[in-house]
Amino acid sequence: MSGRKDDPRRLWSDPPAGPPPLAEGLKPLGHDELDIELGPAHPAMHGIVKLKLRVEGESIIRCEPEVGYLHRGFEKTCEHRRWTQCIPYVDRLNYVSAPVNDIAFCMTVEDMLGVAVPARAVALRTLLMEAGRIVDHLTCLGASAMELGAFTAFLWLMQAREEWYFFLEHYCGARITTNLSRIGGQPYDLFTGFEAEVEACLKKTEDMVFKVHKLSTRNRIFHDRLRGTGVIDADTALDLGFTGPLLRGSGLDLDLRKARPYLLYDKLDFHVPVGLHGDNYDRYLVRLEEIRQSASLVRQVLHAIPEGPLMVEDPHISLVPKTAVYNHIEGIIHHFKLLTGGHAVPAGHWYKAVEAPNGELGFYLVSDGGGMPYRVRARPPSLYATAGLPEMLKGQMIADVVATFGSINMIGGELER
Amino acid sequence: MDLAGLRLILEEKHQGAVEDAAASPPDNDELLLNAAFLRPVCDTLKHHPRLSFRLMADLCCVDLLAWPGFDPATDKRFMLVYHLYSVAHNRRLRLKTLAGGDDPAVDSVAAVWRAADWPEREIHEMFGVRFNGRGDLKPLFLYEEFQGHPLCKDYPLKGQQPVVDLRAPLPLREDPAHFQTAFEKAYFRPVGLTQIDNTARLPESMLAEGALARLSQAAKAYKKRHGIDGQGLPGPVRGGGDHERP
Amino acid sequence: MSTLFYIVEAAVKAVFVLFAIAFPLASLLIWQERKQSALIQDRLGPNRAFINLPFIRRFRFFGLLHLVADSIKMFMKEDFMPAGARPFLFQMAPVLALAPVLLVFAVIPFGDTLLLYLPDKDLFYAVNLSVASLDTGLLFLLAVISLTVYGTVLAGYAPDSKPGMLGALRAGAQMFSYEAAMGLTVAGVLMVYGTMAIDHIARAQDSLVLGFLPAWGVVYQPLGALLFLIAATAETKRVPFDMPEGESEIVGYFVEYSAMKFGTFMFAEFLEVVAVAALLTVLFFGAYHLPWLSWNHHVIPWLTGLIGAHTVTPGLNIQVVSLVTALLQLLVFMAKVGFFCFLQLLVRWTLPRFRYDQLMDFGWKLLLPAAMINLALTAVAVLALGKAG
Amino acid sequence: MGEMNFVPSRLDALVNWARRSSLFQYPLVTACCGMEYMSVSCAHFDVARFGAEVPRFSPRQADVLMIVGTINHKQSRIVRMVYDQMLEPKWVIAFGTCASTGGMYDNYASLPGVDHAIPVDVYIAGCPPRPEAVLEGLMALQRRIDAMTGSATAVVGEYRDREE
Repeated sequence: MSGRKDDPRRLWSDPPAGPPPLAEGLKPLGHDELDIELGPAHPAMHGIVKLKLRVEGESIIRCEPEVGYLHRGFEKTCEHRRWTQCIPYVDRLNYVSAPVNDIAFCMTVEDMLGVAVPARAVALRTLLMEAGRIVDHLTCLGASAMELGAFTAFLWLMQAREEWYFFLEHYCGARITTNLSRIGGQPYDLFTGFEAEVEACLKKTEDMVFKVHKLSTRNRIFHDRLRGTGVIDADTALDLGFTGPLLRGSGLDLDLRKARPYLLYDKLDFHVPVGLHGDNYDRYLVRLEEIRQSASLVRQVLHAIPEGPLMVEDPHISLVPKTAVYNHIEGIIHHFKLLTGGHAVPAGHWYKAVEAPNGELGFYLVSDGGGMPYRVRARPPSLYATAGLPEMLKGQMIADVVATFGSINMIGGELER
Repeated sequence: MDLAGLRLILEEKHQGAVEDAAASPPDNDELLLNAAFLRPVCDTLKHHPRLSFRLMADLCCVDLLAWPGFDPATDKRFMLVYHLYSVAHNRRLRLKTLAGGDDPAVDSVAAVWRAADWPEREIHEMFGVRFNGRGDLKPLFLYEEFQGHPLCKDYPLKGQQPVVDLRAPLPLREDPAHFQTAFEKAYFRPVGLTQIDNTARLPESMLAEGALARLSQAAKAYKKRHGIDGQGLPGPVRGGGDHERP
Repeated sequence: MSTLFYIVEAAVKAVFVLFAIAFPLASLLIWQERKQSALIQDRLGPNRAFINLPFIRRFRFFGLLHLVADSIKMFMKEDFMPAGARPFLFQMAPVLALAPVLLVFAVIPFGDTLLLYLPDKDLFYAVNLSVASLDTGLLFLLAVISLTVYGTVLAGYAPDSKPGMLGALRAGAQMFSYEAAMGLTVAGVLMVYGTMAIDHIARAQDSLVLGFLPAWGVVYQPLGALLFLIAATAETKRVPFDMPEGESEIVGYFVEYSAMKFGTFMFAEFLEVVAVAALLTVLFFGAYHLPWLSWNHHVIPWLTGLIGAHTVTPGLNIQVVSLVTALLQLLVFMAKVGFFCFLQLLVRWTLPRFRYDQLMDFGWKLLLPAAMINLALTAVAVLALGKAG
Repeated sequence: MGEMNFVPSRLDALVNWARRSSLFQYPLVTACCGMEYMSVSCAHFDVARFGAEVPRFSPRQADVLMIVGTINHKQSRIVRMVYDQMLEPKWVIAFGTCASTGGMYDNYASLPGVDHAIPVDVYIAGCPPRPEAVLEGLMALQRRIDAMTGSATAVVGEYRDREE
C-alpha cells in the first residue's frame, strides 16, 4: 500500500505541469471554483463523452463537452464498401433503433435509383420504424430514470424492450443490429404469428409504460428533478439544430412524419405531442406520449399490411431468387453482377431525412456512378443535441447534468460515427 | 415559391452570389454559391421573412479529389454542403460552395446558425478546411496527436495513429492453469501511458511527387472521354425521388 | 458487585448486541436488499454461489452465500492509498464511519429486564437488556449520530479527490441539516415521556392511552414519527437521500477506497439502516412491546402459570419465565426492526434521488419548521394535559 | 505435494470461490454492446444471479473490467488508465467483437481489439453478443478464477512490487 505522485493508478490525475491550456475567453480558476471532468469513464456519460465542468460549489459555471471517444470511421469505411454492405454500418449509427437507420438509408439509395418499393414493404417498413422508435424511447426513458436513481423504472422498461428485441430477432435474426432492410424493399416476410407477437409486444410495452408512468410521472422528487432543468426555448433550440423530441419539448411541432411525410405516414392517424416549457420534464412527457402514439401507429399498420411482393422485381436492384440463380444463366449473372459490382447508383448526390426517435436523421449520399458510395454522410440528431448541451446546462447544478444528458438521449454511434 | 424565385430574392440582394441552381423538389433543391458571398447569403437565407431558413440541418464536406473528371491543378477540391430547412415554409434547400488551394478556407457560418459550430470543427479535422471568422477550431472527434485528415480521399483507410504503445495480444491458452504464470509475467505491472512516435505510420500523401500531374492527366482523359466541360460537380441525381410512392 | 462485574456484564451485552443483533441484521439486510430489489424488478437475485455439504450437493442457501463471498473477496482485494492522500485520515475514515453506528446500538434496549438467579446467594440479579442504560440516553444518541458525519467527510477529503470532495461537502451539509430536524423530533419524544433514558421510554410504551390505544410514541407523536423516519433516512445517505454517494453523478465519497475499507463504508451504511429501524422502533413503535398485550400484566403471569406447574424451585421458575420473556421480547423487537428495514428498502428501490438544493430546501424549509411546530404543539399539549392531570 | 499443500489449496479454493461469486464489474460501456449489457441486467437474463450485478463506477472497487463496445485510439488511453487504476486481482472481459478484434471497423480510428492495449481474460463473440453469450462469458471467467493457484497465499499488492 503506497502512494506515489507518478503512480499511474491515481484515479483523478493532476493537471499537467505548467499553466493549463485555456479555451478562448476563459478566465483562470476563480477563488471558489473547481474544474471537474465528468467522463468518459463515468456512469452517466455512456463512456464516450467527457464533460469539462467548472463548478462553484454545485452550480455549473461553464460546461464544455468533449466527444470522439467512439469515433470509428463510419463515413470513411462506407466509402470502401458497396451500397448494400453499408447497411450493417448504418445499423450501428443509432444502435438503439437500428431499424430506423436501415430503412432510412435504403430509402435514400432507392430515391437515387428512382425505384418505388412495393406496398407491402412500405407498410412493413412503417411498422418496423415505429417499433424502432418505441425501443429507442423505452431505452432513453429507462436510462435517464436510472441515472436519477430510479433503478426499478429502468428495469421495468427494459423488460418491455426485451420483448421487442425478441420480436426483431424473430423477424430478422438479430436483436439489436438488425440489418433488416435492403435496397429495393424488405428481404424478410412476416413470420407465422407475426401479428400476435407484435400485439404481445405492444401489450407489454403499454403495461410497463403505464407502470412507470404511475411510478414516476407524478412522483414529486422525479417531477422536481426534471421540471425546470435543462430548459431551452424553441428559438434557441432551432438555432442549435435540435430536432425531434428535444425541439418538440420546447414547443415547436416539427415532426417530419407530418411535415414531409414518407412511407405511409400521411395515411395514418397520429398526434405529435408538444411540450410547453422546453425542460426535461416536458421531454420526458413527450417521449412517453410518443411511445403511445407509436404503439397506435403500429396497430394501425399491423392490420393493414397489403399482400404482394416485398422487393422490387428488378434484377439490377434486388437479388434474384435463389432458384433462378441455380437454374438460369441470367439469374446467376444478375446475382454475380449485383454482388460483385454493387448497385449502379447514378452519379450525383441526394439528401433524405426521416424522423428518427432522436430527431431528423438525414443521409446525404454522393455517388460517382460506381458500385460504392463516393461519400456517405449521416446527419446525426445527437450531434447537435450534444453540441447544445452547454446551453441547456447554463446555471444548472451538477445533478442536473445527468438528468439533462439523459433527456437528450445522446447515442455515441451516430454522434461520433 | 420555387427555386427560381428563391434565387431571384438572393440575387437581388447579393449580385453574383449564386453561380448555379438545380431544382429537384421537394428535398433536393440546391444552389451553388460563390464562397465569397457565403456569410451574407446565409444571413439573408436565415432572416429574410420569405425564406427564413432557421434550421441548419446539416453541414458537411465532400473531397472531390477522386471525383471523376476532377483536375487538382485547376479545380477546387472541397465542396461544402449546407442543408437548410425552413420550418415556416416547410422547404429544404441545399447550398454548395467550394474551397480549394493550399489552405482551403471558407467563411464560418457559426455566427448565423450556432448549429454549425461542431460540424465546422469536424470538417476542419476531417478535411483540413479552415473556417474564417471563428475561433477555436480544435479537433472534435480526433485527438491532438492525430496528423492528417482522415476523410480526405488521399488518407488511407487503415492509417492508424495509436496513442498508447500497443502490445501484441497475449495468446489465449486453453489450459487454464497456464493462465496464472503467463498472465502474471506478462501483465502484472502498471502499463503506464507512453507516448510513442506515430509519425512513422503516417500515410504518404497521394499528392506527393508527381501524383498531381498524374491525377491531372487522368482528369483530362476522363473529360475527353465523357465530353464533359467545366467542373462536373455532384448535382442532384437525375430522376431521383420517390415520385412513384404508393 | 465489583466494577469488574459491570464491565464484564456490559461487554457480554455489547458482544451480544453486535453479534446477535446488529451484524446479522445488517448482513441479512444486504442480502435482503439484493433479493427484495430483485423481487420488485421481477428478477431472481443472487442465487448461484453454492457449497457442497456432506448430504446436500450444491447447497445454495437462498443466495445468502454471496454475502460470505463478498466479504471474503473484499478482504482478499488489494488495499490501496492514492498518492497525495492524507494517510492518517485516510485510514481513520472507515473506522470513524463505522464506530458511531455501533455506538448507537449501545443505548438501544432490545428487551426489558433479564433476571439472573444466583443460586449461591439465592438472589436475583437484574440485567438491563441494553448495553448501557444511560440516564441521558437521548443526548448520547444525538451526540453519537452527529459523529457519523466525520467518517463520511473525511473519506471524501482524505484521498485528495475531486468527486470525493464534492461528496464530502454534500454529506456534511446534508447530515448537519437533517440532524437539526431529527434532534427536534427526538425532543418531542423527550417531552412526552419526560425522560431521557431510552430504556425508560421503551418501558413507558407498555400501557394504553385513552383505554384503547397503545401508548406508543407514534400515538403521541404521529408527525414526529414521520419526520424522524425521513430525517433518519437522510442520515443513512441512501436513496432518495444518497447525495453523497450519487452514483451516477459523482461516483461517491468513498470513490478512492478499495477492498475492505470500501466494504466498511457499505457495511456501515447498512448498519445505519438497522440502527434507524431500531431507533424508530424504540422511540415510536413500542420497542419490544406488543400492542394491547402487556408483558407485565398478560404475558408474564400467563407464562408463570404455564411453567410454574412443571418446575419445583421457585427461583428457577422465575429464571425460566424471565428468560423466555426476554427471548420473546427480543423476537418482537427484531420483527419490528425487520419491518422498518423492509420499509426503507422499499423506499430505496422506488424513489429517485433528490437534487442537492432540493434536499436542502426540504430539510430546512419543510422538515425543520414541521419539527418545530410539532415540538410547539407537543409542548402546549404536555403543559395543558399536565395542568389538567 | 499432497499433504503439504492441503491447507493452502483448500484456502485457494475458498478464496477463488469467493472471488468468482462476487464479481463487481466496472462497465466501460461505449457502443452498441451497451444495449445488450443493459439486457443482461434486466429481468429476462438477470446477471444478478451470479452475484455480478453490482456495477462499481470506481475502478478501485471493481474486479472485472468489462470493455463493452468499440474502443478507438482516443479511448484506448482511457481504457488503459482505468485498467491501471483497478486493483488486484482484476480481470478483463472483452464484450463483443469490436472489443475483441476491432470487428467490422477495420480503419484508421478503431483499435484492432482491446487486447492491444490491456490484457484480456475472456473474449465474448457477437456483434453484439446475445445475453446468453455474455452469461457464458461470465461463467468462463469464473472457470478461469477457479483454476487460479496461490490466490490465498499471494500477498496482496505483491504483483506490483515485484516489478519495481
